Amino acid sequence: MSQREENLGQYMARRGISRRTFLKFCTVMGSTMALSPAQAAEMAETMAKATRQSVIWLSFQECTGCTESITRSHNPTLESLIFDFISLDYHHTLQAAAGDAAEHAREEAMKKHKGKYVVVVDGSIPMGENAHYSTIAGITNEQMLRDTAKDCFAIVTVGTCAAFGGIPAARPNPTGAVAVSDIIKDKPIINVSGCPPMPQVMTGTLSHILTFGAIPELDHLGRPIAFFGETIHDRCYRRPFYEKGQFAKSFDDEGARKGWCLYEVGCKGPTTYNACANLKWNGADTFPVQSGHGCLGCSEPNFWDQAGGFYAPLSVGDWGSHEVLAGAVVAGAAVGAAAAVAGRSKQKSAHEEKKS
Amino acid sequence: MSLSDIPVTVEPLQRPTGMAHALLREIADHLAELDSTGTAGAIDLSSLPMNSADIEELKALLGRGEVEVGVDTVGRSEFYETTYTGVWWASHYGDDGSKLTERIEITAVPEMIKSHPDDIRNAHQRLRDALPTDDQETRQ
Amino acid sequence: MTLLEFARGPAMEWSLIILVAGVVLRFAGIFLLTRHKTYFRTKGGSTLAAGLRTIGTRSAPTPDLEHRVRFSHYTGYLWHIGLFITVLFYAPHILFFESILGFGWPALPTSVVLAAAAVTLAVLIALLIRRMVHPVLKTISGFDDYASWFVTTLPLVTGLVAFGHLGADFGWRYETLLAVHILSVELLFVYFPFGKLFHPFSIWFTRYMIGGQMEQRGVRA
Amino acid sequence: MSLNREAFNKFAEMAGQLADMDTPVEMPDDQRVANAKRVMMEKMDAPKAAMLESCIHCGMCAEVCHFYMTQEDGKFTPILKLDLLKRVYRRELSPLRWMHRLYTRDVTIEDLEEWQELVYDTCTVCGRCSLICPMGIHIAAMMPIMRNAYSAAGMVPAELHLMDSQQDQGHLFGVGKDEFIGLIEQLRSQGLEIPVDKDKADIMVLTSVLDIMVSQDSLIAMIKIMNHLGYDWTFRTDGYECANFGMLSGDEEVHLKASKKIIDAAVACGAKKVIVAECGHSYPALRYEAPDIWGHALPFEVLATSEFLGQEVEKGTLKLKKAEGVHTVTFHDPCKNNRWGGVEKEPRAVLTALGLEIREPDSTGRTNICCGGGGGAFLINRTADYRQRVFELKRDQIDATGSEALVVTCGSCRLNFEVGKMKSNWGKPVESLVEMVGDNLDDGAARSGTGSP
Amino acid sequence: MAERVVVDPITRIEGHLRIEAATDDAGNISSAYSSGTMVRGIETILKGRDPRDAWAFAQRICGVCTLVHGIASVRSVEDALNYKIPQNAQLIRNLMIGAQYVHDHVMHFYHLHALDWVDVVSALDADPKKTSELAQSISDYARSSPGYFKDVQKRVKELVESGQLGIFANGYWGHPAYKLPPEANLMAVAHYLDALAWQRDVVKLHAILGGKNPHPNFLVGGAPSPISIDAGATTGGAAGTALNVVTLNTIRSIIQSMQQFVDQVYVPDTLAIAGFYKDWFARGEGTRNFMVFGDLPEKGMDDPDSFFFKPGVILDRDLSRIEPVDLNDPEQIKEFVSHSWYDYSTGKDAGLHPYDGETELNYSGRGGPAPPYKQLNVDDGYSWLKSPRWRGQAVEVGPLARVLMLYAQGHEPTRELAGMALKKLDAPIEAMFSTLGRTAARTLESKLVADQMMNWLDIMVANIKAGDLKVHNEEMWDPKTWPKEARGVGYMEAPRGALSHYIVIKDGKIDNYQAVVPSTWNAGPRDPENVAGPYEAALQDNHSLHDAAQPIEILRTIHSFDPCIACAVHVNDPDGEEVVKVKVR
Repeated sequence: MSQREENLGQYMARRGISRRTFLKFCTVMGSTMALSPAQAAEMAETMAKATRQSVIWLSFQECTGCTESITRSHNPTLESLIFDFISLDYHHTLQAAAGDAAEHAREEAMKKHKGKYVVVVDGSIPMGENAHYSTIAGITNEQMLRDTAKDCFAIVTVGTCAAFGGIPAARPNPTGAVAVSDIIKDKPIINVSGCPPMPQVMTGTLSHILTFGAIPELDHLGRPIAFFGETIHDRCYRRPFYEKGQFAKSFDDEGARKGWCLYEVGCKGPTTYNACANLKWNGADTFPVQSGHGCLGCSEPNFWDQAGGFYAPLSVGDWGSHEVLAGAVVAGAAVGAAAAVAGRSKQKSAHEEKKS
Repeated sequence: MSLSDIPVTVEPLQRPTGMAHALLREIADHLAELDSTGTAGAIDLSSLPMNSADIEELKALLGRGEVEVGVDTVGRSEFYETTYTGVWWASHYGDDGSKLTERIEITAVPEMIKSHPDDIRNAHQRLRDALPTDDQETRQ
Repeated sequence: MTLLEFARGPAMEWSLIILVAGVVLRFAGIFLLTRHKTYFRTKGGSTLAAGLRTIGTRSAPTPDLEHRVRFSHYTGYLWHIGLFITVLFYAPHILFFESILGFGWPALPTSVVLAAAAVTLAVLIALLIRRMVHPVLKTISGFDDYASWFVTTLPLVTGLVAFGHLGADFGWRYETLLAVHILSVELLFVYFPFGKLFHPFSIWFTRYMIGGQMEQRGVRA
Repeated sequence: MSLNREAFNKFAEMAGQLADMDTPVEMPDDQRVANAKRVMMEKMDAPKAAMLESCIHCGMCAEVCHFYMTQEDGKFTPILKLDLLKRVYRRELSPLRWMHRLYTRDVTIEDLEEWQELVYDTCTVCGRCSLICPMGIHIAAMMPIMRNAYSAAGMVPAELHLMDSQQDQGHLFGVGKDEFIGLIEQLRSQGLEIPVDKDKADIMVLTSVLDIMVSQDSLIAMIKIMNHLGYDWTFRTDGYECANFGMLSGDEEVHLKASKKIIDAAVACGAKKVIVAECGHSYPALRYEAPDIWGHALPFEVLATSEFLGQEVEKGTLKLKKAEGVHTVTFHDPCKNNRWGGVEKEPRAVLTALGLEIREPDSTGRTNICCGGGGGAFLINRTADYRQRVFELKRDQIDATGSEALVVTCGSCRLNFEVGKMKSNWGKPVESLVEMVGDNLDDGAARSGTGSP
Repeated sequence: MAERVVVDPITRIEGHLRIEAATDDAGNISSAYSSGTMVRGIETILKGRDPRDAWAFAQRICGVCTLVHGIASVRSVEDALNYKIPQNAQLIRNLMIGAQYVHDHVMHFYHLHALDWVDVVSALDADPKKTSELAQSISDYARSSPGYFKDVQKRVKELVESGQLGIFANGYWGHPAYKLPPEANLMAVAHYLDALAWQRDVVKLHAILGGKNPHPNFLVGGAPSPISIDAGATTGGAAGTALNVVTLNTIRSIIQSMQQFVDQVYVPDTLAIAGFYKDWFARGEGTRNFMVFGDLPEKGMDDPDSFFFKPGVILDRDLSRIEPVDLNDPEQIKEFVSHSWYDYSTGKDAGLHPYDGETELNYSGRGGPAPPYKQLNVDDGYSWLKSPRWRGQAVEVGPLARVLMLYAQGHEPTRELAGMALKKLDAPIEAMFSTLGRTAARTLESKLVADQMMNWLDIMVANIKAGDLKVHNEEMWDPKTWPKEARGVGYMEAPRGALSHYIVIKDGKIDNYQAVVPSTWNAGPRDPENVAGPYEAALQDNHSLHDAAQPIEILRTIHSFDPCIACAVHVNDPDGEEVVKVKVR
């Protein structure tokens, strides 16, 4: 099969797809990823020389929401991605093969693209003595991740579970779930967090690897800065109301209907780094805050365990209870009274000393 | 029962924010550079905080010139030259017809309209292949 | 546990405990001390009325003396009012109080609060400089004065920094800035009962008492 | 009537030698410190504690203190003068004492030495600082505790300590009961009718060492006034001296002892009213402080001279002629009478009755600036320069009113002004209120005295 | 016992499922074992949290049915607190559920199930022109020109020739069980791609009403999508929310697009493909029992008469009798762990009602083999799923149960539609009790629901017109208004079947939470009586494997249930203690 070695440019050319297609793809990607317009052409040239990127998608302790999300990608579409740009060689939810055949597909891809394939992971992983809480084909997720990651080029974690532990790792983490980065230390890991991540952010990140053959610039949590560089609040269309002090006080008051800021009903936009407010969801020109519910903060680590829950305003502390404060009052009064009583007796003895 | 029965007023247009006029300056700067050094420039409108009224205003300010080009590849892309020669309006649409991005390109010919040398080489090869096999002649 | 979680969780709880317990402790410790009896014939009217009146009248210097303390008087009010606006009328703060008190109140536009905070900060800085150079203030000021200034100003600075997302260039993220802001407020809470910052609690009583004491001698305090 | 210049000069000379005549109290340093601290602790109570806890170090008290106003030295800040008290309170009684002990220095003998100047020399306990404090700290009310402590530590400035000892022995500046009787006899010889040591009298009148020595005219005026009013009054030789150096030095024992003489005398003659001579501190010393030290209410009413005169004028019992040769006056409120005693409108009623136009200075009445010599400071020689500066401040204020004369109703105010006048060649007459009244009694008017006040 | 066939992973499902099947010498499946191999413990995680937050956690049980657990969760809180929600909120939920049905069923059919019946490689041999004729003969769907099919074919060809088949790699292509002619295969592949594009538009409805999809937002007490009718609300500016006059119109057109796709593509394709696999109407019957909890109220959950799906149980195929269901009755609903990796304090064979349920993870102690393993220990525990039973009976839930219930209840449109379909396939109603019957029921149900949606939208628009904008009831939002203790059950008909969430609230916090989900009913292991659940029973019904190495037969039947395993695996821990016991070897 001589054609196996052909690069993406040749593959596309053979399909009658012109280099214009690359250019367009790169132009549009450039816009999504906030690259400078001049980089598009350069991207297109690089990309033409690449082979279709082999991608192995591993699903562990997950809910399949991340996969569902990527099927909603408008730009590029999933079908364009899997037909034109990547080779999705293993993906439970989408692949035709099952059982042993599926596992063979993974092994073949690993062998053939040794050192070049990208591993996408969704779901957290129960580690060590808890590993038996999730198995596939009789082997533990931890083992499968280690085996598959060994010869990869990079790992892209999609979803907050794979990136940071997510819901399985939420208190009290009954299955001892951990993030990919807790297990794999020797490979570049790109965290595409979100519950689920935005489709464009997943496809955009994959496209970046595809077009530049390199890891995009990452923030301190390993997330691509192009998508996670700003908070929801920074780009929220309701931000002007925040500035004006106009807040919805409940979910269905006048303020809510007028689109006022949802800070007071618990929006976590100010501390959540994600692209929802500028890319918008599902091609519907909206995102959670716009639809009326506060941001849950789903692209941040530990968002499941954040203080006060989803409806406590961000500025409200998780400060215990009134009972605790009442206890503090009692304790304070007791100590203060004791101090005063001791002080009085001191004064009294001073007085008597004087008399004597 | 239809939606038009709902007793509300819909104001379809937003007010322009003045962004369009600001952009004209930037376009003029790019044009000057194109004129003097031949360097092409581009402005990505989707990444700017422009509302629909701003876009309409900018379109009106630039006008529509002589050339119009459509490109069909993974959805349609449309280019037209504005009344200012060298200033092109480019709109890219996706497979599903949704607008992906909108740009202003300041160049003699937008890159996407030009044929890529690889494509030309490929076309040449394909045409050669398609020609009736007159061995002696084509082999040179 | 992230810094923000720490700030909003245990740090908040403990600082509130220290604040509340500290204030009550100091209050009880002071007011349960002895009281000396007065035997002289009193002269003025009701000491209760005079005490209550003094709480109000001491809010401004007595007119004859006002010109001597005008600067302190106005700057004092300026930054206190600025701080109150910032603390009490910024929507996120109101929510914090609501979580403790169980009720809230309307907020002011962020721009107003921002302006108030900026003015407050400017005045506080001016007052710090004055404290360091003024013959009286530099003489009588000690650790508590500078510490109190610091713990009061710090939340203002950290709040403004967090608000403006300043520090992004150094890789400081908003939640870190927010956490630092909350921690700085908690520092204020913790320090509050122990230094001169306690005065908002005692001022009402001391004013009341001087009013009564002077009234007993027929003098308007 | 006016000041006896000769006597005044003699008095000034005597005052200058007081320090040399004093026998300092011998005591080990740690005993001094212990005594001082003991007194500070003993005197502390909840209101004072609350006040000491409340200072925000705003510095406003300094701005209204005449010593700071005239010298702009931060150490004269009133609240700072209480610092030792505050430290003792913090270390010993504050609810946070365990914390304060970590960083609050204990009071040392050096501290006591350093603060002596602040407690005696540069504080006349005038109470103006207490008026401005935005926190409501009654700074001046705590100053006496400092003096009590110094007294217990045997660290009262020599001049005051000497006077304290003299008061204890029953004479001041060598003026005792005998000298008083001598003066009475002399005045009687001049034809004055003077009731002395009556067994029964409605009103007992006090005099002061200053009147006896320097301003006999004041004493004469008072006698004339009392006679003019026709009340049943008397001097008592077992209780005539109103000046109380025990209060000024901080020696409560002496304070009470001196006050007890008066109390006993008044009780003996059944006086309903005791009139304190024109001597500022004597008024609160007897009226307010003595009962608190004694622990009993006084069985009589105590009135300052100006207060008594004003009341009589207002009652219409005291008829006065229009004063001659002077039309406009400025009245200087003694802090001890006004800020510490609530006497404000009475002297002004008297001046009005004298047909005088009162020209008030910038800050007057309740907020009047002290003469600079109150609280015993007048006698402390090393403060002369401080006092002079305050005098100049006062002088400029009074000059600004454009009045023809200054009227005072306190001996030490009067002497302080006189000293200042001398030093700076100020020409404005300084008049005594009681003397002005004595000079302008309307003898034409029917005696309305009914024999009882 | 000749052979143990193991299929792990079962792909094209949600979650992690393993099937082990014992075959006899003839290759017939004699006994089958279904095992969920992944556990997360979401119910344990939910304990102690704010009940108002629960939906977000519960929703993450599954990203495919993405909204069903959110809705069941908010309903459980509302049921516990007797918290009434506005009608508009009810209708918004119905619209979201409806869109979920159609979206989920279509995606299941094309993207998860179709490849069991459609040979992608065979599509390369199709004649595009003939394909076009075929397509036009069954539907008037617009995209059916020869050129269109040629394009699709070309695309697939390029993919195959590139040597990188991606998701199509290692499929059982060419397996004799594939019976469609190349043209039908090509048509199906084309529609595979069409459906992928179409579904993106459908989820816009969720995005408008819930902010995003997957995992749209919900709200206890109503819906988090205030209706903006202000001038300016529709201009995309700041003065409004996502739900306004313009987007109501968008929703209308989305519903139309759904109806159109179902009518023109989904239904005809199902019938066309089924026509080639009629033998699959004769195998894969499950337990003969079917259960529906009911859902899609026009008015409220307290008015079951206004439900589109009404509750009931059908026993032993008897459509003439409908047993009533009571979710709160401990006699009716019990969960067993005799073949699960859990311990009960009452012994492993006793059943417990969800309110009294307990869960103690005990993998090793209950027969879990140490990974890596080849085979499960089916005599003891072999799954993270429990085995729920209704009055001791294993029952099947899901589209088939619902369609049968509608049919049995005499729902006219259902009878008409089913009659049409069965007539076209020349099959009796009994044919529905089968693998393909299950798949067909899903298709029919999609049409019934899609047609119903416009009705709900019209009611909502009428409400808005009458000035009723209410979407959330504020009254009980504050936990201070709640009773000290409350418990309730939130139920719904998820696309995959009857779903119930049980919640116990104490002092404003979750004291106990558990979900009994459709796939537990269907995919659960054997009960103490060794009675198989629907998956296992269906596989044991007339299945023979042509090639044990390519067990496509197993996939067909398992996929007909549309497995959703993450949902089914759960931990509940009502005793308020951490009882997760981990024993290794």
